Amino acid sequence: MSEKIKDNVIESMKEVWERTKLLHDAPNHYCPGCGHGVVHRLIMEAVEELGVMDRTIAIAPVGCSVLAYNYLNVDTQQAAHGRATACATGIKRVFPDKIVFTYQGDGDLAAIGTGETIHAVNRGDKFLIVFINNGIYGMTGGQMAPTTLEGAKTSTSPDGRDVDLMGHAIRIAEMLALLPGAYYITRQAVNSAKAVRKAKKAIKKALQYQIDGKGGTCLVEVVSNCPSGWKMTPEESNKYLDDEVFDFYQLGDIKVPPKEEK
Amino acid sequence: MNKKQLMKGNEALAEAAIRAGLQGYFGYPITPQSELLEYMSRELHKRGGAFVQAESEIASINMVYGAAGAGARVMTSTSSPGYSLMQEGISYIACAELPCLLVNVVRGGPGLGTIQPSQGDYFQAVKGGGHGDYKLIVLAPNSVQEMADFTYIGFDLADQYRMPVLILTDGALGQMMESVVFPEYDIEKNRTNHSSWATTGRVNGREQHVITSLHLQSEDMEKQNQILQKKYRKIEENEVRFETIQTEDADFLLVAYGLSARIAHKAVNLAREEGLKVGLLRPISLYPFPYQAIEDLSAKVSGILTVEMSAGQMVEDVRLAVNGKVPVGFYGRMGGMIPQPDEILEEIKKLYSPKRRQ
Amino acid sequence: MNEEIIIAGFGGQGVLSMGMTLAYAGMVEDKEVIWMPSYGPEMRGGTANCIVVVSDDKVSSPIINKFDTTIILNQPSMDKFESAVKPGGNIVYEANNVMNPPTRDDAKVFKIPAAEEAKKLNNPRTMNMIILGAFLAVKPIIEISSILEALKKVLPKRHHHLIPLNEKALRLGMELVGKD
Amino acid sequence: MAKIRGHVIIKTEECKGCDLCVIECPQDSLEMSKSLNQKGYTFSILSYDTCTGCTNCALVCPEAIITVYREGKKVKATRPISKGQSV
Repeated sequence: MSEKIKDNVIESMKEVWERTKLLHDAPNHYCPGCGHGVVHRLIMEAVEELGVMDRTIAIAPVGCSVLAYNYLNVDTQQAAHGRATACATGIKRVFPDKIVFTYQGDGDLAAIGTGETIHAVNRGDKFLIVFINNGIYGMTGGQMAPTTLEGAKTSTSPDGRDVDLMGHAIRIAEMLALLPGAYYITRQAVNSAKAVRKAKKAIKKALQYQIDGKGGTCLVEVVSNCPSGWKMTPEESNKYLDDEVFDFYQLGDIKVPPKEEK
Repeated sequence: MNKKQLMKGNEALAEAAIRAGLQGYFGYPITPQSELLEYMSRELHKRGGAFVQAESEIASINMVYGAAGAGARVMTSTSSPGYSLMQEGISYIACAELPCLLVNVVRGGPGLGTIQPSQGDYFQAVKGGGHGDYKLIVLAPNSVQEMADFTYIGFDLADQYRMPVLILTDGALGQMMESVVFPEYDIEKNRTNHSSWATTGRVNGREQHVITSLHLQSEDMEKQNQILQKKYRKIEENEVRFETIQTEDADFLLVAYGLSARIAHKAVNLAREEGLKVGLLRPISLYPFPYQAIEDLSAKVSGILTVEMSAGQMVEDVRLAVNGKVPVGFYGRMGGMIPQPDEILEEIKKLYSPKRRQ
Repeated sequence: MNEEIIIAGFGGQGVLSMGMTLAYAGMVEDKEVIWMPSYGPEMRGGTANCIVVVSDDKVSSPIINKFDTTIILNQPSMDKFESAVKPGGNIVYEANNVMNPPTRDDAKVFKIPAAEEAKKLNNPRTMNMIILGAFLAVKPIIEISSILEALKKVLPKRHHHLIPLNEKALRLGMELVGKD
Repeated sequence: MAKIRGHVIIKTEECKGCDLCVIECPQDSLEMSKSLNQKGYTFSILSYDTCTGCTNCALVCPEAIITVYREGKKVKATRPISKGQSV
């Protein structure tokens, strides 16, 4: 199909999907097929659609998404490893009208930052935690994470995760759902168009709760892939999610807000 | 309104911070600074600020990072082991150039140590403390009044230079009561508007603001370091603070800061009663350190004695200032023990020589 | 005038609040004051002490190891602080709680049966005020009226009705000096 | 087969060749190139005129480099269509 034909075709059509303006016009540095790019996009779409760019503050973690502010075109603070939720608490407590979300991987949120995560949620601090769970330390080269599945091979569990030696995979979302401060906790994925649509809805819903000042912390976990770390093609990694990972990390809402008063 | 009150040092500091327009306090209990946290928990909400008792000192300092990054006037306070825990966060704050006030009510260490007063955190306070090349402005009060006064000054300096300011005090000053008068302070006039760089949301669609300490390109990281170093040179030029007591005719000099300076002052009085012409120089800003003032005085005295509640930390800076011109002795107690005036007098007598250099 | 005092006893005897009352009263009279508590685990049921300095001039060191007056409310404190009184200074101690009287012959010693007298007032907690009264008889550095003013600061509002009782205790303490 | 006609434009120079859009396309309209872009990746291209503009490719694209067009009435956009956007 030549360029000429394209132009003719488009003239008679409407644009139904384009890149949100709240993503910087720059290519990201993530590996081919990595879910980070999709989740970045979904959050920015939600912020744009909700019209809260002028009061949104993102908190970037340490990990692959440490440079998230190069892609997310909103005010951003880059937090110390594991401390994104503490940072968010600081902002949200002094400036309750700001819309604050943290963007954290499993190493950041579920290992070094477990304490900060639990206590932020336990205080019910009213911000959104976007938790990217791909069961591995991507940035440092594919080491075992707390969320790594039993038997999974990583560079620090070369023979597969032995739970007797290395502990068990941790279901952070279920754990946090036990806390009264948790308002909305859901587990989503982005490995198919259908999943992406659902994930987008969840993120938007969580941000809407925050805009409405609803009580508590929201957490959207996105069970994602790491083709490089898992040593798979993007296609294989997405299939692996369907075949293996979602058995352990079951998708869906884990805690939903109590029925809203009429 | 500004009447004399009898207050604990910790409480005076807390009250001063609130009067200086504090918007957020984040802290964790540790003796001997807990009164500060407790005072904030009672007062700050009532007076328009946010108070959070964090789950750790690590969380506290990162809450400070977040709120300071969003442009708020914020602080935390702790004591030695807690201050060690905060070092990573302070390094981030220094690099990201965020204004905030830190308070370390020092206790005896190392390790869990003791809850009694100490000055064993001097190195950590003035040489950086965490990783990388950075400094904090460090102010050392020696009375309850100064605990309050330096809080106002600390916030203003933090805003002016966009950096953390540390009030380095100790358990005794935190716990003891003295009279204090809170000065008039115009919050609106003194609090800086940080909207040109703070993360507030992209108001009116303005350009994105980013708070980060990450510069992956070495060239960029060096550039950021140069910015910091330039700032530190400016501070060294403009913000040196010290006090001299009876140095005009002194032929022997004591150098001490904080609580030790109060004790050394008494030792000066005792020495003078015995006819020994002893003076005292008290560094008030520990960074920037009054190198020049000490160097100038060292040209006139026959010897110097540094007194600290440590194994000898500030004495290294005194020696740098003196640069071998006169002998610099040291007397210190450690681990929560406090030097007594008569002990200091004994040390003075060992080193004293009436020959005044001219 | 420059009076350096240590008050020592065990937790619950009102050691810290006695010192604080004295310090407040000094401030009422526009004197320079310092109140320095011992703090930490010993506060919670063990021995407690505080240093109070009341002076016409600015006080240099709050850290002091020789005192003009030591006020002693139990035996361990006597063992520890008897030697801390300056030659010519005063030792004021509570008779019931101290088994072994001080042996210093270069200091003036005042034995006050405050605990016994407090019982007579039907309020054992007034013991510290009886002792304070005794001290003020020995060293009249502060007016009673200033002490009463200070009590308004030191006592929580719900206990302000006890101020007359405290005054009674103070005056009783003053009368006890020199009676033993 | 397709009742609604659609079209996509892919910024091929920013494509990393992850192949996910090709897999996700229900109409098999996309395929990977044989040649490489300047970054050294194969890139996805619209090769068959079967596109319905369903946006699946754009939704799974981690690079957000696919713009989707559609004709017909049943337009259900994931976000408001921007005005004055030149192609």
